[in-house]
Amino acid sequence: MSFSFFLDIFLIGGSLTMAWLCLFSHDLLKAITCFVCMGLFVTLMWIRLDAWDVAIAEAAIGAGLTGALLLSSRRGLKKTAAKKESGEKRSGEKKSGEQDV
Amino acid sequence: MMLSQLTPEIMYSASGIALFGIGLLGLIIVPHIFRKILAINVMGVGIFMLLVSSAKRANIDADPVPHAMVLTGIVVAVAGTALALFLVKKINDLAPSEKSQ
Amino acid sequence: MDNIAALLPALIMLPLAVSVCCVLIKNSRVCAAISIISAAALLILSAGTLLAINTYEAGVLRYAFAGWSQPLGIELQVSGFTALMTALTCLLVFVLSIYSSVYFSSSDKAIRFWPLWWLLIAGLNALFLSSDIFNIYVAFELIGLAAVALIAIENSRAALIAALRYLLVSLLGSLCYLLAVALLYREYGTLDLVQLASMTSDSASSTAALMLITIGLCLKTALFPLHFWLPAAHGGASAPVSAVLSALVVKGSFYLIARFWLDILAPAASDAGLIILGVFGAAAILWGSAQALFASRLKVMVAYSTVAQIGYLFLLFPLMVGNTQTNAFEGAAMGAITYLIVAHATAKSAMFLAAGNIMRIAGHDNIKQLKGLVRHCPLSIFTFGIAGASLIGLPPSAGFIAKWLLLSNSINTGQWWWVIVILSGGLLAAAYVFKFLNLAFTKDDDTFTKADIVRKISPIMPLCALALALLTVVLGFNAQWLLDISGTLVYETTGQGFTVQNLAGVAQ
Amino acid sequence: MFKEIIFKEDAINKPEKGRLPTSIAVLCGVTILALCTLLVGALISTQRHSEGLQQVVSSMLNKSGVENPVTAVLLNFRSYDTLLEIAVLLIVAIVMLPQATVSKSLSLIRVQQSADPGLIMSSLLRFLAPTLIIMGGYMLWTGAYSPGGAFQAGALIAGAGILIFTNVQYQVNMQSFAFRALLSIGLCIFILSGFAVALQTGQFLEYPQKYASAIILFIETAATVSIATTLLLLYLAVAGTQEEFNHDA
Repeated sequence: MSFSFFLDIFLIGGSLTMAWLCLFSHDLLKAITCFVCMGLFVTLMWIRLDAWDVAIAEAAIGAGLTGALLLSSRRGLKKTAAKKESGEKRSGEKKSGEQDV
Repeated sequence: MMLSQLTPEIMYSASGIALFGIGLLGLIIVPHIFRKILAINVMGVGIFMLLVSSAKRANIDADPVPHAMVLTGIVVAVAGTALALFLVKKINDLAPSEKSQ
Repeated sequence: MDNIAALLPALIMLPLAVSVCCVLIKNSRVCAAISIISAAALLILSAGTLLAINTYEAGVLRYAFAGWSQPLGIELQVSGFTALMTALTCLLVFVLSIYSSVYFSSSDKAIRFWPLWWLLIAGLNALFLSSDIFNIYVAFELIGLAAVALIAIENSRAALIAALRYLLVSLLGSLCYLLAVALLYREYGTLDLVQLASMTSDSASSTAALMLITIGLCLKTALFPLHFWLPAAHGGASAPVSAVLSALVVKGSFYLIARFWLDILAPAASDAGLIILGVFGAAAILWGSAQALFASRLKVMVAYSTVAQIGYLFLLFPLMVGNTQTNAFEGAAMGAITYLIVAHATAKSAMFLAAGNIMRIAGHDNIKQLKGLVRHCPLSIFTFGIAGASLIGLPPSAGFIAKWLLLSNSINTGQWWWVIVILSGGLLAAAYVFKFLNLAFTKDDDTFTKADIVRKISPIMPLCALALALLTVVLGFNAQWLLDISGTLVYETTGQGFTVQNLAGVAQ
Repeated sequence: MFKEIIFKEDAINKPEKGRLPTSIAVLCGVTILALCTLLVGALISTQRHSEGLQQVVSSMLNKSGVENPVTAVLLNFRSYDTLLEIAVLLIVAIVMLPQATVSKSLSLIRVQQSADPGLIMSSLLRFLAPTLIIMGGYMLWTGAYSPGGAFQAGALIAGAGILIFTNVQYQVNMQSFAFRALLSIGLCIFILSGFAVALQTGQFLEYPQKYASAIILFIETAATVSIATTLLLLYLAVAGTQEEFNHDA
């Protein structure tokens, strides 16, 4: 049982945990963070497997850019939701208790 | 199974399939669109892991063809993710005031 | 022959180049003009390929991209069947481009439509011609994303949701396929289809790959339990897009399922699997036809009819039982399926165009409120009737020949139970086609008494639809030619004096 | 499975909503676990018949014009895949281009001198963005010899673009001809070079061996520009940051 074996186990365990949290944790922000973390674990695994090109691309595009896209998209959705909500309040059309569908 | 059979190649391949499985499970049982998009990305990463790990053999250089395939796959995945997020944004912009389907 | 082979990349690069032009030009009239000219060029090119294949001894053309042959590079491969599919694609694209140039003439959607349209065509040609499993994955993504984008140009909330759902399904299907590619490459170390076909065994990994390919591609083809996304997507898109989705896009993934089961991974295929695929196909025929009968919107009805017609295609698999170890990608059942694909593609695109015309004229496609429509668009209703006759399988149409071949194959292989399914599917198709026609011919009722809700459309639109419908009739009269081209030998296997010649005689 | 898609942002905090019943979820989990176990079993039990393509690639590497085998595969041996992939990016770019045709401005970039981006942002702009662009250029150049290439370079430059265009000082005009030209130049150059070398060598995309490295670098540069622009457009469109400029005008 060498050091590299434990490193492999750590990386695999870390990436699987992050994948699980990213799909099944309750908070969406936490989920996106976990997704990016999974990308970093996977990058390290690919460096272990001598795939430098792929590792750089995963870090930049797979984890970095996709994470940024998800974060900004989530922010945009919150903004539209807030805008709509405030618009409703102003026009007094908000019907309480039935917007949850 | 013998522990001696547990080469890094098998371990990483198995973790790739595990990532695919976790992603598939999330895609089926979690209803929120963001999680479905994340799940598809996790599944993709699992497949890329399988490709990269099968490219690495003991004693010879890594096979560059799967690496090139993974690079292509990463770019296609980010294109699909961005398209999905853009559609979500437009659906939300067009939504009646209940903000959900 | 080399001259023709050297032109093969043009079938993919020309659409891509046109698409780049359309992105840059951003003037819908100019784009439409360029598109029609290029579609004509593409049609000539594909027809030339088809004729060359037909007269060529070896029957298969190969072209190595960048001068690197397999396994290092990517090769294109054209057989009779794929040449026929490419020619069909280019023919439909020509007619549909003319139709679209009118359909989108007064709409700012055209700026987006044309480049996406040509990227979709490039993807289809790339898919049919490719001989490389990873290249097929990229072609699938090209087709999938372009199709989603084309549905999304409708810009209504319902269409966008349908597009999003289609995108998720399409990505899931591609990922299943990609996992299979990873397994195959891991085991055999090659990506070329022909090389793979010569190496495959029935190992556990190959069987798993075949399962994954089947699930992934059945999602894309919308085989019965996995068809849930199709009605909204095909029913919600604009008319030319629906036409190309139903006529060609689902056929692309079907072609690959057939290719993998019967040719490339045939050693890993089992008879039980073939029969199960057939059972799902039979279920699709009955379920899709029944849903079409109860559909309340015209385009949704046509879309459900596609679900049913896909079911017929899957009857190929049980008819191939016991035949898989030989070169099974040819043969009687394959001939029937080739015919069915061509017949359905022309009839269904004609039907979607007719439905699009009706929607333009009436402003909606709610079946119950279309009484007496025939006075306002006789040509479109006529087109709908001819295309419907082909879907039902009435004599002077290509659909009749396809069903006849399928029936005779079922009887010849001793699987008479499929006959019941085919015939009841035909009856149900008759029911939904006549239900609509009956309504359209119903007199009076004041739905359309006043002309104010009826809009005028350019005569080119119904003429395009009619041209496609007439094509099904022409194909019905030229059965032998088509079967020769697709490289299928019908009369040898039937062995009871039943030939296509006297079948065509019946048709006449 | 896809019938009930929830779009609402905060619905995720109420786990019971829209979720499948626990029994079905557990059933799915068990099925997927079993399938994955079978797959892993298949992987372990299957003999690998071939060494893969590593030998073939390395024996042909000296004819490819580059020294990095992955770049050789992407831009020479399997360049057709890369070409189609750039077409995939173009699809997404076309969808996200703003539709409104109001803006008559032809300039690609608009600078608002009056806007103050703030201290942190301006120092980021001043130091990080040029660094990213230079690193991108280095990635592109070094891709021929060591890990790197058009995709990595494109992602880095897109990162710099995101930094520049998400603040108020600089805005990009997505409706200008120049922007559409930047989006499509990668595919355009790829097809044109493929055709041009075919006149010389007879096969589409087959580079004359003498000029292979130069042609690869040329195609890669064009591809990098398109990839960077597309990724920037994806971010801006999904984030919706530049809508004021590109829609209202």
